[in-house]
Amino acid sequence: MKRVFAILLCVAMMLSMVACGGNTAAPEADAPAAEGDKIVKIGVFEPQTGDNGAGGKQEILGMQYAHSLFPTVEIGGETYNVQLEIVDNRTSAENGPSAAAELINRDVSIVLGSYGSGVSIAGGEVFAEAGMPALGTSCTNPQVTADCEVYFRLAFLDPFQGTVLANYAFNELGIDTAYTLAMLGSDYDQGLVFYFKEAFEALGGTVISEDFPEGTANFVSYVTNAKSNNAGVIFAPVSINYAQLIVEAAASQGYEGALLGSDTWDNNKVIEAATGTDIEAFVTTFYQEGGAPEFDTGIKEWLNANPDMLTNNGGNDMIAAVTAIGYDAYLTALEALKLAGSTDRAAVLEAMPNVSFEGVTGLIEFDEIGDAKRDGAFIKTANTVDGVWDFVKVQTVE
Amino acid sequence: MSKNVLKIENATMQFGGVVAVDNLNLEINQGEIVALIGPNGAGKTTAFNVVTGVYQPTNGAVWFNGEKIIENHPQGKMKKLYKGEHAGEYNNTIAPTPDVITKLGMARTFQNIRLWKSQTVFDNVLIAKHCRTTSNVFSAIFRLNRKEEAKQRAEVEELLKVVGLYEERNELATSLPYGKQRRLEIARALAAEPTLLLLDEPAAGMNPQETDELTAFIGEIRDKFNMTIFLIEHHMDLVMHISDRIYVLDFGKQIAEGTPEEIQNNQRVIDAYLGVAEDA
Amino acid sequence: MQELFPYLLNGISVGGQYALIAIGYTMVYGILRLINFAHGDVFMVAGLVMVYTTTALPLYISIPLVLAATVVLGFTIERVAYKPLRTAPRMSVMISAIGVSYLIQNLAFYITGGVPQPVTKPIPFISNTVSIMGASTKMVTLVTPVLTIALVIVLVYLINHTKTGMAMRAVSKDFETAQLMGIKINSVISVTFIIGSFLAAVGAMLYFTNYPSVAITSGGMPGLKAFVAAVFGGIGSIPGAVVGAFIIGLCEEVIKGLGYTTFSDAFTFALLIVVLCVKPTGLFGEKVTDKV
Amino acid sequence: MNMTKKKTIFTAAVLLVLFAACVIVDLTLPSYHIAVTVIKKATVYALVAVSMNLLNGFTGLFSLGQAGFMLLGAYSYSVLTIPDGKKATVYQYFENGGLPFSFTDIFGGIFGEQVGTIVGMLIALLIGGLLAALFAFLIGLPVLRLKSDYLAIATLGFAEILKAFFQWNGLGPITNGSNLLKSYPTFNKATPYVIIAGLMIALIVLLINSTYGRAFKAIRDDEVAAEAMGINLARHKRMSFIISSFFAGIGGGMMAMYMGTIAAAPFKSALTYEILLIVVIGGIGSITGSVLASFLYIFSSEWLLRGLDSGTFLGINAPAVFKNGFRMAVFSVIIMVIVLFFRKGIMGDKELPNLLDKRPKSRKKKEAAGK
Repeated sequence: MKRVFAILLCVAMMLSMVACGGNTAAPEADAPAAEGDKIVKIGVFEPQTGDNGAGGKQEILGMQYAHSLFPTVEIGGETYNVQLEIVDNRTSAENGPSAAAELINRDVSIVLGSYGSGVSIAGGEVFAEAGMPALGTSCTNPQVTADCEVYFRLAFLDPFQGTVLANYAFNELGIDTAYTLAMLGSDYDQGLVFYFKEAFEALGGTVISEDFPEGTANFVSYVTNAKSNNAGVIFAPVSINYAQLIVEAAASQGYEGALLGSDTWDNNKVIEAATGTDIEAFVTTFYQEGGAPEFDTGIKEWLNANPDMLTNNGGNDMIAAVTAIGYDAYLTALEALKLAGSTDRAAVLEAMPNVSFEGVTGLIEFDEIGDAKRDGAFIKTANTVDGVWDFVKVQTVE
Repeated sequence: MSKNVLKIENATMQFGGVVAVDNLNLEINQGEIVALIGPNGAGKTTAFNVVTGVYQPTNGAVWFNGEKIIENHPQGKMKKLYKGEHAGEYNNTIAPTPDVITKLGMARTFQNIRLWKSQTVFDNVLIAKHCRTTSNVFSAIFRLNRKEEAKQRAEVEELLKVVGLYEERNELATSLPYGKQRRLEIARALAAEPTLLLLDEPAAGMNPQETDELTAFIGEIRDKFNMTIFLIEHHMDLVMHISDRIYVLDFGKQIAEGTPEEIQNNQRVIDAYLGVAEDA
Repeated sequence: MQELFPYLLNGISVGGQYALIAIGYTMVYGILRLINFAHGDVFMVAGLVMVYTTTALPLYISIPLVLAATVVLGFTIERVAYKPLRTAPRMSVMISAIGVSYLIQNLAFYITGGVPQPVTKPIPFISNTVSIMGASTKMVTLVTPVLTIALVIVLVYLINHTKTGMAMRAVSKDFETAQLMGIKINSVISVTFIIGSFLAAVGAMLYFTNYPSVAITSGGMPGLKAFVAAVFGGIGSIPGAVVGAFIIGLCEEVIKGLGYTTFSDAFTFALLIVVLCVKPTGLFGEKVTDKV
Repeated sequence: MNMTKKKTIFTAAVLLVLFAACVIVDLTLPSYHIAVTVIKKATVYALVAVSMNLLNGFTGLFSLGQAGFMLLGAYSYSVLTIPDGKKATVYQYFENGGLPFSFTDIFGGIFGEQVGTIVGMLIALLIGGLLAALFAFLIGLPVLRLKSDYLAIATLGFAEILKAFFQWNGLGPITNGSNLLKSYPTFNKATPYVIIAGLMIALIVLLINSTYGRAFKAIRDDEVAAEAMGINLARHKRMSFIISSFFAGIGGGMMAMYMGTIAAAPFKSALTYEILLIVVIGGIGSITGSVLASFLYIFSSEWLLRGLDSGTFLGINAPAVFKNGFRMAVFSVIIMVIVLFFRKGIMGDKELPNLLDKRPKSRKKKEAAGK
């Protein structure tokens, strides 16, 4: 019995290999043969699980909402139905390549994502090999686009964001000692801290940096360290889960300085943790609710009409910046498809640099590296009474 | 004058406050078959374990082929607890692990058979040859040791023929009948090329016929390999039949020593085995 | 002293929570000689159940429900995954334990969708904030060590003065002989798992009161550290596990206080390796000799 | 034709067919095709699983440090091969980060760019393995004296400590701290992976069938008897540990090649567990089993069963059931069933040639009796 089983498995393995050999030709042969509506596939390369699962889901929401508004696109004079192909990259870099390969396997024309830079960089290698245009959403590490021909991006970059926050803390909050906290092993956290520190020290401030290991749940000691160093601000560009914990710890320890967060913090989970406490928190972000009223009301209605989507958004209809960026990403993809006049990914890739349109997060145009041209970031502060993020100002580097 | 192979000198083995072997002195000469007997719990297997390096004796020494291979004296906590004698006569510590002792030329069998269960009869014996291998791991991986390997395999085949297990060489060791497993264990010990063979109750669980066969087998081994044999046994027939000399242990103490005839007539031995009446 | 105080306070609290988990490890190890890798995940499940029940049900129902659910889980794991392997090699049982841990995490992942579940309604009173000696903290920080020690005293009393307790001690001394003496091994083992899970549930409720969300990996690290605590204290010894847990909790926080935050986890494991190599029996453990 | 000859021919034929299949896949499919990805990842896992099996299955040492040794291999490989020109971008947060030399450049200068790169890559892989072996030697000195489960937990802890060190900014100029290492050379095609892993596995098979391999098995079966038969336990355990770690290090280097970018984070205990479970599925003590299980596991988790996670599977559309995590949940149930009811796994302790063995006689007799 076992022997038969083993042999069967061997055969199955070989067959599957042979089968996939035949597969490649199939889609191209099938595509024109399909009657009626033509389909163009847009790949979504986002984490739905892992540390960035919550953020990734919110970003997908924006794309799904956009898709519900614009389910078709005119390409080369023909109407195509758009189909979203969502693949979970599980937040982690080691799953990036296979998730990327899966998207290419599904023969998408362009890829959107991801939330988180590490996984984007890992996926980028595969996209580059396949010549697949990819549009980074809220991945902010310069390396995503720097070495990668096919990667474009909507978000601002870490050097920009770190500098903005450092300027804000030093100039606006008038603080000269900052404490930074980053997760060990997270390139996103570490990168932002690096640029923050660089900018803050250039301004003449002092920075104390500490790391915490993955899975840390108790941040009381870290907050105490910040207090004992007389740091006027804690800069913790960490993922949503840890941001919540840090807010709680700071509140319970009666930390009197300000908390500074990056784009990840712009999330209803974080504001929930802060509500009812007397902490002071500032974040940078891509989008401010109220910036595009039509979009705001539209997506809120849509969220409230879809209980599943509402759950994915964390249970309420507050709009996260990443959702707005997801929305813009989808529209950018449609623009690129229109410009390309073809579903062929090489054509789309060629068309990408020429995209220019007004999205909800601002004007979208790419520079020669492939990054969106952005010169300002929204700064928001936590309104701990009403449980919302209040707009403070638009901060530029200067 | 025959050569002295094994000498146990004032060996005491104490576990906490319990003295399992108490001041044992014993000598075995080249070519002899010596038996160690005694009632259950007399400390026979413990004595074996001391000789083969499984336990470190609390006090005493063991000599093998004229060389002191094991020595110890009460140390640490045992200093206070020690109940035996001759504590001051030893001041050195030599504590080799069992594999070192095997390489010196002593191989043993176990009271409850300890064959390598997933291996064939042939491999069980072949593995015992491993301690005589001179090639290193790299030459083994890259098969630069073919000559040695071939030689060892030939020797094992030869040995299996001698002990009568050649037919079963490709079967799993555990699939052999009980008596043959005992035989295989002895063959395995022989493959390690010892000069002294230690057999721990080789006839345990055997019927009279099997015991007779084993008795003959042990005799054969001595003659064929010119082997010195030290054995623990409960079957008195076997012991009396093949032993040249016998040592008797009771409660860890040696109570008698001599030829089979002497032992058979020794009152202390009879008392130890049958128990002494309360008023005696 | 004033500066060190918040760290110490926090260390004792963390230590108490580790202690409640560590008891489960140490008791199971004492009897089955098995590292119950799934114990940390049982702890995590208790946290999840707490999150789900406290939002839907009043406290007087939800708390007993958390305890009951966790106990049932612990009991089931033993019956399904460990009992059939009683005669199997130790490695098989350990693999089974790792398999169970993997299974629980993946099921929890499936149910929660891989997103941490927020603690929306923490248990009142113990989540209140208090301020002592200038350091503000949650009530739970103060409650944990007291409750831990009270539970341990009750447990030790039970083990020393009840029939089941005696049976447990007998089984941990000598598994086979105890079986021959007519002790119902399986029920003793079940009781061990029930007690261990119960304490893990209590620990989870205290632990997650301090934190806003329960993630599926939340059980892993506390679980491993509690195990290290159990080894440090001498595996098989309940007071040892508790003392070990407090020491580890304190060390960890003090290390963070000294600024070596990068190595606070690594330190725990380094301590483990050192203890295992220098004194494998731990602080209070007994020496076990293998018979040849 | 006798049995041994038949077996050899059978084994060679199967291996040849598999290799040919892989080459065909490589020639016909683009390198980013999922089939190529699956083969690459599966070969890496297969090598690591076999190295773990050498330790856990053949020597009976229950070690959970595999992820740590892979980490060492992966980092040495990438640190040594990042071209000098790319160092500034990779080590963006560490000025003058990286080693002052790069194997790809050095050997590129000697043998010409293409050959030189490959030579540099292979040497870097080898060094990764050696570094892992060196660490295994050091950690083995204290740890290998421990009994089974203590050994497991100590090695697990060791892997965690290593991870913390590699993420530490103090080592940042070499390891790039918590940030990704990238831009090092990799193989795009699957065949090089198959060849390297195949050679390494072949070496392990040769070891297992040598006199040392037999000694390892003796230690696994009965330590006391092995020691009594003159096998130096400490020395052989250490040897097995070091050799296993060497191959895990090579596997880690290949993992780095496969992933294209690496960081310390993925090398956590979950990775070790995953590999361990693959070994169990394949059969503890069977090389063939480990390889087969790696392919099955990677093939189904990366490709076949992806539908379980994304709404539609086998044509059934049920997004409520087939949602995120369902695939892994199904997997873990299968694993538990194997652990509890099919403890021998797919292959037991049989190897590929054993598939030709006749069934044991007893069963035939039983069947006959049944008639």
